Amino acid sequence: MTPNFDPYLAVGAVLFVLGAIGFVTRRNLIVMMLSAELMLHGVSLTLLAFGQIHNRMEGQTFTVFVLTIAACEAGLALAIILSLYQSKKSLDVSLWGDIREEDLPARALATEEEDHAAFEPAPLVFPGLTPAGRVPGIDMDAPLDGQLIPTVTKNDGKRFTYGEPEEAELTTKP
Amino acid sequence: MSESAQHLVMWLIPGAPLVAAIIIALAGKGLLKERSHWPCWIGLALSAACALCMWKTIVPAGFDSHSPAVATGYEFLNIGTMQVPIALRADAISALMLTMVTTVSFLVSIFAAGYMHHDPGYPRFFMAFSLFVFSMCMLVLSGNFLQLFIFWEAVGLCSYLLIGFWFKKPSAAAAAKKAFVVNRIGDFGLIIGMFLIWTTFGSLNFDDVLLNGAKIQELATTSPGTITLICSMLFLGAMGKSAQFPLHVWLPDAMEGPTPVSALIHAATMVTAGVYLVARCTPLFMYAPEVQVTISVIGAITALLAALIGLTQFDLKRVLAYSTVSQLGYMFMALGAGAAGEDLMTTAVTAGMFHLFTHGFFKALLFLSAGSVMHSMGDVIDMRRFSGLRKVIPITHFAFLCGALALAGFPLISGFWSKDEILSVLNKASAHTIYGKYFAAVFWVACGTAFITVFYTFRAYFLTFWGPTKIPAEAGHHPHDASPVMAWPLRILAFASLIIGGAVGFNHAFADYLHHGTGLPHAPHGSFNYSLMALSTVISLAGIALAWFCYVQSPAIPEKTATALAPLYMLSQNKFYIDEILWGILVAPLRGLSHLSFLFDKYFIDKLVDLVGMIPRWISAAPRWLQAGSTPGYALVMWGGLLAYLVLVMGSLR
Amino acid sequence: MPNFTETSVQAALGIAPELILIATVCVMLLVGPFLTDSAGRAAKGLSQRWTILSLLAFAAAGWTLYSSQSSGVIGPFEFDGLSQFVRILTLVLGPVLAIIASRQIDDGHSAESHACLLTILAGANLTALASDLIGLFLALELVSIPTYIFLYLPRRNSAMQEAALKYFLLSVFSSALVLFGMSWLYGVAGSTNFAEISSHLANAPKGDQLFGLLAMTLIIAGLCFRIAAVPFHFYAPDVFQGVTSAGAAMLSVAPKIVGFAALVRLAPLAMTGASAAPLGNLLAVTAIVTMFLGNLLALRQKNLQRLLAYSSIAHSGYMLVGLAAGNSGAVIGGDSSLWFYLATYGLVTAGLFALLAGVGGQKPLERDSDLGGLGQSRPAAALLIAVCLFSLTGLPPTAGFTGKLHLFFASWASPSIWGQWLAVALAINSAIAAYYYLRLIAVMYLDESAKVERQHYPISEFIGGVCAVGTIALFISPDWLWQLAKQLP
Amino acid sequence: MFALLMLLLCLPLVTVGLLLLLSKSTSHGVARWIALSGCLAALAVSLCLASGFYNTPANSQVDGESASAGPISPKLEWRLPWLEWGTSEAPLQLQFQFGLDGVSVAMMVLTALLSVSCVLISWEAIQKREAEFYIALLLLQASLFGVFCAFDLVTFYVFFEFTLIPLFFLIAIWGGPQKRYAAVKFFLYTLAGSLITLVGVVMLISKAIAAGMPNPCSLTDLAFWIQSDKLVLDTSTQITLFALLSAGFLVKVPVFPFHTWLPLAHVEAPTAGSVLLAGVLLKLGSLGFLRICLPMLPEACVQVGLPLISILSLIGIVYGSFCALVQRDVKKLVAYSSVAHMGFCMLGLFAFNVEGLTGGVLQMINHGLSTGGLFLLVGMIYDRYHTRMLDDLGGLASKLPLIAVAMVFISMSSIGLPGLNGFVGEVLALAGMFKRYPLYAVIGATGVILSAWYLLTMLQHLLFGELKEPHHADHHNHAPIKDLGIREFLAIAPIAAACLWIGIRPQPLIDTIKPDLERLAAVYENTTPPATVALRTP
Repeated sequence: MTPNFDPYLAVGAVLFVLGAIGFVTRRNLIVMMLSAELMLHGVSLTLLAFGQIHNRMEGQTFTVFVLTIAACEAGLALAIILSLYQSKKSLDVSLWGDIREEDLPARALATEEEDHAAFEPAPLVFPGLTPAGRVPGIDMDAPLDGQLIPTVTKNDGKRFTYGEPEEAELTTKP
Repeated sequence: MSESAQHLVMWLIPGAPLVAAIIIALAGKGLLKERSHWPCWIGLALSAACALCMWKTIVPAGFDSHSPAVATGYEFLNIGTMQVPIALRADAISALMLTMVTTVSFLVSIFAAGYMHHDPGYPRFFMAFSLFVFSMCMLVLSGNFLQLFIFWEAVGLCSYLLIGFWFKKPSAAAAAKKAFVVNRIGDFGLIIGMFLIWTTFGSLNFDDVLLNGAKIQELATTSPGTITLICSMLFLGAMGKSAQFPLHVWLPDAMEGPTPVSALIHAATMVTAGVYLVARCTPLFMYAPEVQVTISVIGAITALLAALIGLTQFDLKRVLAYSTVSQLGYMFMALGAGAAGEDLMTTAVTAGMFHLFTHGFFKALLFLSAGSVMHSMGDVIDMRRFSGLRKVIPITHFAFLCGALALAGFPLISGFWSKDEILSVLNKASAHTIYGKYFAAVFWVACGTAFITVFYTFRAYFLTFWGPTKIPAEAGHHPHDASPVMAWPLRILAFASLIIGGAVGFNHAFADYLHHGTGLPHAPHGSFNYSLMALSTVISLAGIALAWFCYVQSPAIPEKTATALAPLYMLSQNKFYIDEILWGILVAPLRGLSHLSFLFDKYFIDKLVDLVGMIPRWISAAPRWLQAGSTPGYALVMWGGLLAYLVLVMGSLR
Repeated sequence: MPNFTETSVQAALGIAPELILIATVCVMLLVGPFLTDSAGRAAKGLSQRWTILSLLAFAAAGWTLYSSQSSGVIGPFEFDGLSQFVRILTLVLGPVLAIIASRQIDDGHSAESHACLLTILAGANLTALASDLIGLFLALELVSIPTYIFLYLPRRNSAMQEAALKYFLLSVFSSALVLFGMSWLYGVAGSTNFAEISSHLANAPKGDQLFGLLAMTLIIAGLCFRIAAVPFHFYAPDVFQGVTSAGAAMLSVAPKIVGFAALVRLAPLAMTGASAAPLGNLLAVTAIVTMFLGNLLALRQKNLQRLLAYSSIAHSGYMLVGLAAGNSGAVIGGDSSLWFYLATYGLVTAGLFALLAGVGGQKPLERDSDLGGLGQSRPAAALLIAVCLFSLTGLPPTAGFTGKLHLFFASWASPSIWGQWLAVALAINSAIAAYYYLRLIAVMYLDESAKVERQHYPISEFIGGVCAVGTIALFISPDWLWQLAKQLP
Repeated sequence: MFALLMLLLCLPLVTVGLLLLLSKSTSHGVARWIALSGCLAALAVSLCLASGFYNTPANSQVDGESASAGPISPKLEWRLPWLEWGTSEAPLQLQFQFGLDGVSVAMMVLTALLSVSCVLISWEAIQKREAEFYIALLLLQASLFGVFCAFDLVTFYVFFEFTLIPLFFLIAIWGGPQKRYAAVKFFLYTLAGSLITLVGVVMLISKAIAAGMPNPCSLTDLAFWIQSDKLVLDTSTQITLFALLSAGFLVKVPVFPFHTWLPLAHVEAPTAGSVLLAGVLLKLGSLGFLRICLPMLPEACVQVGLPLISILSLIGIVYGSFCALVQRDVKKLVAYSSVAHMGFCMLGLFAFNVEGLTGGVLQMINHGLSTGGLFLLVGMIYDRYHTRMLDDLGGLASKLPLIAVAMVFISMSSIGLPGLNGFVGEVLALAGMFKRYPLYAVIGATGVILSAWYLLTMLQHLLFGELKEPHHADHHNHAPIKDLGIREFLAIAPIAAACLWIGIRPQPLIDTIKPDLERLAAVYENTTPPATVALRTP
């Protein structure tokens, strides 16, 4: 008796589509990333189902590779997202839409400001113990080495003036 | 004469002036300067001598064998069926014409040396002058239509250069242009006619075309339209060059050139090229009687119109210019008379050519005399500003009188003979059954014109040389008569004007010679029509008398008449407004069209091109909106794209 | 059947060039972090040294490639004309990209950057070598993942970050599309091996063929992202605008090679029987739309790299013409002309970016007006840039013309109903494209100088010049390249 | 001979190389000497080539059945392999094919001659970026040489296209106030046209490949195959091909509605650019018709080309003349006159008989000489007065008599005065068309009147009448206005001499081009327009 694999395939497809929808509709970078993962997992499920249907190992093999790659991408993604967060103090993807066709009107900002609040992480409050000795500094803005990096810490919502970085915005940290 | 000597002589006729022109062109400014006339004189003298030699010995040598004298040249064009050599070919018509052309040119060139003295463009003048004689000789000596056309235009160029000789004068520059452009209208006809001949006969050689009687006859029966068209086109060319109505407008304006030029080019030689062309193509015209009638009628219109205008002009040169136009009309009247029958053809051509011949001499004389008047009057040419000059400049007076008598057809003086032949041939033509009525009208117009001619000629004569002595201020205190270098040509031409008609007309020598021309049917001599002679004598005497009466006896009459017939007078004075009418119906609309064309070009075609160029830019405005910078937005459109892909694929499955 | 070890050894020998590259990558990644001074900062001049190492690696890889004799299918790799062509192409273009990158990356990130670049190119080779879906997928990701890093590493300003982010997110998205398509292809065919898929699809029942077709549509859609074909091109302008010219150069060359290698491998699998026409239509329509959109939008661009992005999109459209024309046409195969074109395009684009990077120096050229007066201040560089631009326009005597000529022939003779329309669209687009390339040239030669003191990168200019001269040389004697490309199908 | 030809092709490039090397380091003014010597050398080589061409007996190089009987068979030809498309079983090769026939020799000498004049006229006029100017000029020269000796479609097209690039720079850098607009428009317009031509080229070659031709882009072979029915193109194919191929040529010639780039480009181009543009570049269009359309597509030429192009040419003649008549800018006037004159050329070519073809080719050469000469003279006047407006100038003949003489001379040649070159071409072109379609020739002949009208009007205003100079001309910072200098004389004199020589003795030139054109005309021998009769009997 061959089991009916259609549900697996359907679930795979649904996962894929849901992931895609999420990717399009969500604005939080991490959620978008997760949506993409969801798509990949939809694929994995499909592959597994087909592997079973055909009774061949390629599906499973493929899935292993997909998972590996997904993991890679997730790791990379989180690193990048973290770095991006350091720049804007926000995870809203719509903050990263400054490069576009010239002369197009800036995106609507009003709703965005509201949305920000939701994504704005609560300030970190550590337990009130006074530590002994020096606090191990986790300087969020520290550059990896002595290069020029932007230290724009707040986004005033205006159009980002690309192309002529003002000297004031760039600081060199030793 | 050996063949090579014959060739040499023939080539010297155009060659000598050409060499003269080249020498003057190269050395005129630096070396020759005031001596620039010498190469010209020598060249023209040589040319004239050779022309006489040719006329006397070379051409008659071929009369028996009906073969023209030929001097081979080089291959000009040889491509497909277009085979055109540049060579010299002389028959009776060319010989006669050349004799006149070279002699008159030579005499005028001598006169010009005196007349043009001290002009800064002295070398230039003689260069163009020699070049003109070269071109004219080549024209007359050409053996095919293309060569004829080449030099037809070359004489036009020389005419252009010489009319515009005093180019700083805006009127001269304008006149030069006008002459060239109007001539080009004629040339247009000529070139089309030439093409037609080429496609019909497969050759452009006179001998192949004009002597190919069988082919012409066949054509006349199978497609008479073609031959009519050829002839009309050729005549259009002739109209331009010979200043026939309505293309005559350039000739009076051409008087802006130096007077020797007017004498030579615009009276004696170049303008008769049209007559020569029609005479030359007689074998073709014979089969296009309608065209011939047209020629006659246009000749008549031109003659009458020009004569009427000449009546009221005060510019001495212009009177002569209109007289030239009028006389050219006469010649065409005669040429057209051939329509009345084949037997009349030769007579008609003879009459026309004879008048051309004599006219060349006396009209050159008249112009030179006018030039002499001008010269002594300090370049004043308005007859109202001088009078009674017969004592002041006696040589000129005598010369002018001879010319005027000749032009008036005074009995036994050259104009009398030639004009009489024309009247006689027209008279004969009026007997023709079909076209007779036209020729009768033309005949009476010719008579009337003859009378008017006599009147205005002598009006000019009397106004200038009779009456109280009046000298304009420009002439200085002691106006001098022609210097010897100017006087001798006047004397010689005066003598020629008096006798040449009689010398060759009285004994039919001219006609006898001309009969040997290519393709002219042999016709018996016409005997003199004494009643017509009497008529023309009466006309000329009456005209002189009337002029004497009006301008010497009672000078008030003309003014009274003028005021009495003011509208008519104005019409004549203003040349029947033909210039203005042509401007109105031709030039102005074309100029307007030009402006329109350019506006169309600038604002329609060019803008259309720019518009097409702008299309991509406009289209590109639309898809920009998708590129708004938002990542989820892009993802969404990619989704859309994927769906579109799927739709496309599924859609094209069926 | 050879045993497993033997196959492995043979496969390893076959992909020795790629292994050399990867080994170099390992060296770089492992050694890089330790080359610091006492303050923990990267040693000065490290970038140059890594560049030299990269070049050596390319040279070594080239040498091994030259001396390798692998052919046929060995393990998961297929050594044929296509893979050979792609490997030569990447090994020629690799050094150019490395040199462009050498001065655009600070010493601290140079090891990683070069490592990424080498990986990307190795991945590109492996894409062409892949003979089954898994290998293909891995190769694709071997290109994608280092690309994210390569783009993100310099992050001098937020535009660069934004560019990297956009590329990353959309790339993941498109990878998912490809994967989903692959999974279905596997499902339909029951195998991941290309040959098996092909043979299965050819004989499959109609329903299977339909699913195969849908799967292939998904794959094509995902791969169209790599080659920046409409409507999956949206990332390209934004990303090009944001990244360094090294990044842009890499993006305009490497993903195209990868994408087309994958497309050329995969598309024919499903183009059998009833599926041929729909896929042909799909490719043809994509080609036409891509050409037009790329060129039209490029007309309006003022930012140099953004303009070149659109130009790169348009060129993808041209190359798709080759793909859409197919091979069955006549003498001039579509794939061959595609690859010929891609090679010339890669050479020219890499050269152009090298020149722009060289001219720009430390202050990269951004607006087109930055090129102003270059004809006077830097005549040689301007001339070479002009040569590259004319080559992109497709004017003789440059290789761009030869490439386009082949595309014309391929499309004209193609049996597809689209063939001649593709040629016409190609002609129209060449005319449109001429406008913006010409505008750049006009800016260089007609405008006043931008009056900015720039330090130049002579080595970058030099390699760009070599490419520019190469396009002319390639025009004069293109036959060797064509013979290589001819063996593809 | 081949070495000589290659030398001619490379000489400008060598000169360019010298300019690149030398001009930067040395002082101002070296570049023009280098360029002048390069151009003189090219002229010398082209003359050697011409004499070598004369001394070569016909059909000296016939290999196998290669096209010796076809409509296009250059006296000398060389083939260099370019792309090997075929396999060993089915050889298929694209070649660079160079050859020499009468037309190419004549046009090459013309190009070399005009180039020398161009360098001479630019001597003082070009002050900025001198070396680059001459580089562009020489590149243009090289490409022109190339296009004239190209005997395969691809080589022809390559050189045809490449001419755009140097000319673009010539106009764009050294042009007048609207130079950018003019240059871009010129470039894009002609490029757009020639891209359509490229599609046609591709189509034609594809047909040839399909017919199994081993070297499908060779013009000689193509013509031979078509002639001998080995490659059959049916009428509708021919018409499509004709439409595609002629697009670029129509723009280049330019034939009536496609001409608007020309006045603009001429007005803005520096004198040398105008001279070469009018003198040689426009001929590439008519050459395209002569080399490609006429021999390959006889049916389409008769059925579509004859009515369409002839009528457009006629419109061009009349309309161009009208537009010229109202111009106030002399250069623009001459530019519009080019439209009219090239109309004669096209009219001649599309008469398809040997007279017309000869006329057309002669008109190509003559227009090059006379319009080139006119542009030189206008340039000289512009150098002196910095204006070309008829409203600002007048009566120059009294101040600049020699220039005036030259101007009248060249204008007369342009008007088509017999005895000068223009006449021969015009009369043969019209005669040929008259043989084919009398009415067209009659309409075309009106251009003879109109050309006299507008050019003489120009002369009248510019040279004759009261002297009128622009105000700033006699001001301090200008040197006194001088008449024709020696350098300028050397620039214009050879052109004038050539005008006179061709006008008086055209037969040697005709003999040079006749064999080629006779072969071409033979294709059309039995056609009656518009032919419904089959052109070839099976």
